[in-house]
Amino acid sequence: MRKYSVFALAREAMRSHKGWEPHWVSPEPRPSYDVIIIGGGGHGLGAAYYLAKEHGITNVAVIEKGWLGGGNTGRNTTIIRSNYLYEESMDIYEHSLKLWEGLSQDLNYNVMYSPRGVMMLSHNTHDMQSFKRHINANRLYGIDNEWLTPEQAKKFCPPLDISKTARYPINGAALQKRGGTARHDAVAWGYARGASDRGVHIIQNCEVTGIRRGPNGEVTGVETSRGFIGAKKIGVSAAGHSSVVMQMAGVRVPLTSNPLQALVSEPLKPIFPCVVMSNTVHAYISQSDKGELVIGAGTDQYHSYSQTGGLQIITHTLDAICELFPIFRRVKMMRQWGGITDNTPDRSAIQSVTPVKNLFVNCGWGTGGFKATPGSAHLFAWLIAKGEPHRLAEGLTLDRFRTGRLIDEAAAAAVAH
Amino acid sequence: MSNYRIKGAGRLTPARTARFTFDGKIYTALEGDTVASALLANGVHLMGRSFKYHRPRGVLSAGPEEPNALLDVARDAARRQPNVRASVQEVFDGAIIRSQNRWPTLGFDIGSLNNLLSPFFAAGFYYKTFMWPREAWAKLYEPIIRRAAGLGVAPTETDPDHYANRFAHCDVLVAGAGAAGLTAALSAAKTGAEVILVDERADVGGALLFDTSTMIDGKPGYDWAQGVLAELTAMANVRVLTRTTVFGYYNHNFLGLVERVTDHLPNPNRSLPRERLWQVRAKKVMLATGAIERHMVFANNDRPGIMLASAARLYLNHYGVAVGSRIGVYTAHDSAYEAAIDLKKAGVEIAAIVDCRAKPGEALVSAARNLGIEVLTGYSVIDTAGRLRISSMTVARNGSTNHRKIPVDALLMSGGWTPSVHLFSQSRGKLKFDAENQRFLPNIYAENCVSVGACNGTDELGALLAEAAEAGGGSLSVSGEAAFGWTGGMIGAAEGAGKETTVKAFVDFQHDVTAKDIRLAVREGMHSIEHIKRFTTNGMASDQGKLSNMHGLAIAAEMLGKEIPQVGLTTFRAPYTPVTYGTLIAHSRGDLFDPARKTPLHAELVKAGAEFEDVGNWKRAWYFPRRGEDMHAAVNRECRTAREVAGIFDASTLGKIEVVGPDAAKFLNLLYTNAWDTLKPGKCRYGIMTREDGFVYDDGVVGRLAEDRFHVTTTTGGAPRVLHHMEDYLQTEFPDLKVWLTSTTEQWAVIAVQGPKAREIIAPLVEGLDLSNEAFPHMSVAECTVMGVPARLFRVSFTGEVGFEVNVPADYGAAVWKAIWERGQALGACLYGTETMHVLRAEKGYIIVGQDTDGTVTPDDAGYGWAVSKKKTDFVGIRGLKRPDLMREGRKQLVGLLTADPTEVLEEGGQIVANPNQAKPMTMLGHVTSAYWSENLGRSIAIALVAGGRARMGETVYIPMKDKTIAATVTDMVFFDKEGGRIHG
Amino acid sequence: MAELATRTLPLAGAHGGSASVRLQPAAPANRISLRARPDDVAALSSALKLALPTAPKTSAMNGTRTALWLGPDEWLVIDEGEGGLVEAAASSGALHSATDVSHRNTAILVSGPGAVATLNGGCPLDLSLKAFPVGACARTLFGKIEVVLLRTAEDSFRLECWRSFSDYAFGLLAEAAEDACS
Amino acid sequence: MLLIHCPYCGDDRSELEFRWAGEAHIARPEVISEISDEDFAEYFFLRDNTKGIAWERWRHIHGCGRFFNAIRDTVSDKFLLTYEAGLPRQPVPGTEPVSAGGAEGGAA
Repeated sequence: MRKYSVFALAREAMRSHKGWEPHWVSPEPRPSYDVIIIGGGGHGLGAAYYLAKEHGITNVAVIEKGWLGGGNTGRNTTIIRSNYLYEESMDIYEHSLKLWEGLSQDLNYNVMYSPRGVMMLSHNTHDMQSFKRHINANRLYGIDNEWLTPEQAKKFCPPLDISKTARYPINGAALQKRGGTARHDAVAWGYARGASDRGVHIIQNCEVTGIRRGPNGEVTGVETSRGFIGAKKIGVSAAGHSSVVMQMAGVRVPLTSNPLQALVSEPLKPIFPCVVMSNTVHAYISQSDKGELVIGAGTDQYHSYSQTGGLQIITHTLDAICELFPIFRRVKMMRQWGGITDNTPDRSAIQSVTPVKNLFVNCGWGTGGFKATPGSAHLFAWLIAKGEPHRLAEGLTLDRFRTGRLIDEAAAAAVAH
Repeated sequence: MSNYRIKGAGRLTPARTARFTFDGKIYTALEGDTVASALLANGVHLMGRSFKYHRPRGVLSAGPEEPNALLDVARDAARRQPNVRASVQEVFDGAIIRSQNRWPTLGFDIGSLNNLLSPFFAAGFYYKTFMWPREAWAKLYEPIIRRAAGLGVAPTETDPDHYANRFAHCDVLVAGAGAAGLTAALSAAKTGAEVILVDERADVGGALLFDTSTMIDGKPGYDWAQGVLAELTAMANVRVLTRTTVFGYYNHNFLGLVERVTDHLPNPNRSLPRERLWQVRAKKVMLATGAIERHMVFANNDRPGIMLASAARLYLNHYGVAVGSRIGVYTAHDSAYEAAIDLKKAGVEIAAIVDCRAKPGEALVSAARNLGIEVLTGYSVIDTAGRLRISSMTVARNGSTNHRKIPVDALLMSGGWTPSVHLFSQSRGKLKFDAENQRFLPNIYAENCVSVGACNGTDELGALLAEAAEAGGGSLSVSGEAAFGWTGGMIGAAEGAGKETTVKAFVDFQHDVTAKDIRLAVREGMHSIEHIKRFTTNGMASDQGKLSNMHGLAIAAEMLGKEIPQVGLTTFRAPYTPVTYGTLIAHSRGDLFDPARKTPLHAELVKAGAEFEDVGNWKRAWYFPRRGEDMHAAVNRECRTAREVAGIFDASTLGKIEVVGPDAAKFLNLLYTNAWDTLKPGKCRYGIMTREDGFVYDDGVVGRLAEDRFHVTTTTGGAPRVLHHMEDYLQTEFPDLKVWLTSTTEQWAVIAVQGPKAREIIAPLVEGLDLSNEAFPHMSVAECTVMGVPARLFRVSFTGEVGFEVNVPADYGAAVWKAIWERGQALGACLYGTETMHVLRAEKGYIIVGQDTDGTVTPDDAGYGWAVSKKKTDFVGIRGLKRPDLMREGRKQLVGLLTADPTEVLEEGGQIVANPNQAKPMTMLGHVTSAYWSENLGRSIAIALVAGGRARMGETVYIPMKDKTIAATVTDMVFFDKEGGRIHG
Repeated sequence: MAELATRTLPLAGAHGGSASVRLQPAAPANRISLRARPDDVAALSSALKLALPTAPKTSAMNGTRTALWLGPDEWLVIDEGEGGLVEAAASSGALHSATDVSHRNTAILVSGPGAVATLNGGCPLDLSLKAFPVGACARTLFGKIEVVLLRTAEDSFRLECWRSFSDYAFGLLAEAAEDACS
Repeated sequence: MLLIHCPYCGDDRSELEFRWAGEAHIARPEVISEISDEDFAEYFFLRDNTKGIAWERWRHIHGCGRFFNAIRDTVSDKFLLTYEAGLPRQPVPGTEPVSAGGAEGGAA
């Protein structure tokens, strides 16, 4: 693989970029693989990358129904943070954040990880109690997260309205400085490039229609729109479609798929320096490198695979945004879209062995999937390679729904992010 | 010449002028001008700079597809909006207009250096570099890129304008008032249907606004359109909305419209909204959105002065403006000839018509030649020159290398017409590719919707009118003859911009995406159109690819050697054109953003000087500072007085549900963990509610008023969800129970009087009830009369003192409160708020659900195991409570904490560890849920969730804070009056 | 004997409207939330002296009393006169639940040619005379709050909401009324 | 924004008036206290999350207040049928009644 660098770029500039190789190759599928990953999003491609890079398993195929990164990877608002409440969550999201910090270099692909700070606004006593609980837990766990006064919050994010006359005045904020954003497409493409370079087969426009089982119930491969492909192990990383794929193996998972909407404004000169979230008024916002205000809206209430949602979700979110940032009322919405989130009852992910031998599942990331990408992929690769969860992912297994040992971030955070 | 307005041309009234400034210079316009037509009339073409290379750009179009001429339009400092399309915004007198994305000036822009570096800035270049050193991306490179990117400057002041919302229903919504839309609307209206006809322009007619050669019903198209408009406007069942854009087509025929109400007016009446959001539910939708002319993709096709042929024709025929004095035409389609002919007839010199087709329609060619216009067929424009304005075009016979340079000051292009299927596509309709005419057309409809006219690929005027009339369902016959058909043309790169060239032939103007960028993306392995779009950002600019999508697709398809449908089409997303946030939120701002709920006693609380806090939607009295008191002092005084004398508290926000019916007790048995059949009328009991999972969901006191009537109270925040939860079980799990639920939260004003003198305070106001301990002990409830009004009196306490909660019908609350406070004051009592309530209840170890518990605490964890009936065979949560993890040893349990230093008040949310010296990540035992200074105990107290808490009594635990570590002892939760005698006093 | 309590109305002193719409707080009224099964409707009707409507979106009126259908087993009964609704219902001897909500609710009267446009500023219902004739009623939404809407005449409506939402309701009505005349 | 036909109001009303209430026809076990941990997890957590035709519950919470059932295509979001709570699982219009799981009435 030709290395990317400023020099390579200069050289190619001289010959009008005729020398670049494809990011990834799209070979014809082999009859069978050691591992098949179903789902060509960031999580799936990343898992393939780490299987090859860290576990020496290269006879791997990533099978994608549509185009790489066409699911939630390419539809989210790219927020990255790790200041979660429960140990299980802190473990995985902090592991992920550490990987984010070196991902561009590791992949030799600029994923534009930009730690410009994620600030969560506190509007009342309950918020303050909850945020300080997070901050203290994070600090003792070695994760940065600090309390800001309203004035400090305003200093960090000048467009913020901290007047006492606001409907829900701000009484402080929690800031994770290492939090921020990254370029979503780049994550999928960077992992695809790295995996492809290590021999992983990336197969797009190939829909899995069935999972074949052997005499002892173990998986033997997948039926696809391009025929049967054998596999010793299968990892399902299909986000909103996880239920559908798992049903093919007769496994029910505690998921509900809901449309989650987002929108961007027309491009503006830099005005918004960080990421701001508010649970109480249900809004979060940042500004992309192109200058668009990227705003995450809420989840539609009903279960759907339609990737479209109602206008009322958008307007409610903008109510809140304009309440927090009145100067944005004259800004224009340029594009809105939706993705399908897979939500678990406790709003924490599932990464687990399943009742079916050699079938592994990684799902339930709900609205937190993007920030988890490297960590989830890294630990999912481990799970597939070793057949048992990595220490950092032990809490994420399916068994918790039987025992009741939930990781209830739902109780901790109300807003989609 | 600096005035390009042509006498006698156009439809504006020369007498009615407006003055505006552009980059500080004053210009004159005519009323009805768009900013673009006004500037063009003044000979100004340079209106913007491109996104990436900062290349000089002029207005390209005369409509919403405009990618170049995006301006900053202001009425005053606060009424300023960036990224406004010059081709859509109407001029109003006094408008302050500025160009964007340039520094220092539009004519001389430092940013245009990027243009020289463009070989470096190829598509996706940023993915390949800026990776070292690690920190540099966010600290160095990104800020530079961000400053260069972006277009307009965000507003810096709060928008003083207001916006409105209107829900509407109709039988038929027609989007687009061109020949097809008008016909469809009239036809539908004649059947008596409720019709809403929408057009984004100020005037109806669509293409008829520029196409002066088309005749309908024997009249010039425009006159016919005006006639139909008049007819429609006169009908009671029709609403015509001009200056209105259908921006979104959502589920089940729900459409979002934005009506621009005042932005074209010099001095709008301030009572008018600036824009109005229409949320329309239509039984049927008729899309008559027409088609958008394509540009030609050739070298340096982006210089100011280069524009769409139909745009030039509109500027001439509607606005009376010539877009140049020596104009070239480059076309792959007949319609451009009409523009040339109109301009020529208006006295403008046409340098040449360059038609890349070898054999265009003979009639048109000779029509042009007869007017003395040079027509070069089988020729292409292969380059242009000119810095801030095109000065010449270079033409060559296709395939030949002999060039000819022709001086021009404007160049019109037409690559043919792209049907506007955006709304159809938004409605989740499926498109099909019309290979013959190289275009996507509506195929499978997902809603009750029909497309008519150009957006449906129906090009021949007669057929179009017939189709529209039929769609409308009425018996309407309209006849017409058009000068040209809309089919044909070309997509993709034109002559000289092909595979091997390195020229800049722009596909997406705003984002500076060239044909070679698309090819590079394909070379780099981007084979799906979605990947190509994202890699090159083609079609992602604020025009959302209205001009660029088809060209990009064609170039990619050619490169991949695939058919266009195999490469796919990117989905069109709402909004069709950008929509102001203020319009979308309409009334939901300030006081109307979210209802602020006030109790019936609110005015009294304000009079008494209360500070308020937000609890859900409620405004609750927080504390009552006296002169010179801060919160701490006020709360200490309130706490002391409440226990020494008495305190008076507004508890009206408590949720209340009247549970009535013979099966009421049976129902509560199922919904609460406690047993209720044993509760006698006249008594109350504290109840805990869990969901099936066994975790605490809500709590509150429940009073039994009669065998078949309970007065249930819930937490303030929990009221709505508890009622929903109860209704769910009642309606769908236990539908046979004879019981009904009614929310009475707001029926009652609730005044809590707590403390040794509570009885003395209220006694004189209460009639028909003996308040003595014997007759009315703790946990009693009775219906009685207070100050002559029917009341419900509870003997309950959330403070550990003798307590009463006086419930009176809400409207009487203020009067009763006044009387109680009057007596209370005389006896030395105080008013107290939620903060003191929290302290007093904590002194007694009473929990607050949602503060001391979250979604993971069982009744036993909270120390309320006694409230879970052992006898009942069923209640919601009975099974969840028995799951392994909920029975586990060492669960987090609520306990008390006493800090070693009594003056040290813990932080709520502080985390607890056994060994503060362990390395991070530390093992945490739990956290502090409540912590206060207790004035009555003269020390701090706290409640905490601690792993195996009840087994740790007397143990020392640690709460490591940022700056220090605090030691505390684990105790039981009752800190004050452990024997509990006072409550019965 | 303590002095008698006096009433303080939630929208005391509120007034508003525009050229085409009049907004005024309704006078205090007696109200019950009435719940009963189909078999008991007849008995309750005669006890209340008005036929409880059994068709969705309809109301019945007799003298000072109006009964609004809110659900298959639920009515809002409003009496602008003497009251005695709870007692009347009780006298029916039929199985039911009658809960006094006189003070829970308050009402705003919206009248004038712009009434429909005003209400549609926040209410998603189709309020055309065809879909929502005189006498029609429904529990629905107005902006961000729940309301009960009753059409009392072609251009007059009664909007009932919970008292703590009445400021919001009146505020939104006032803004929408402003827009309704443009 | 969906347009939902409330079987009790007999009227098409805006989604704004409704609240989605999860999958339909999941019966609360008769003697819930006796079931196994696995069965409880199945009952309380596991869902079909069907892509395609799904049976679900809605409540007309800001209208008549009633819970009811609906058959909806979760890909197109089109409603095929709405029917009163308590009725057994209804067949997809134009198809044969579905037997399996159609029995339980109470849990609508």
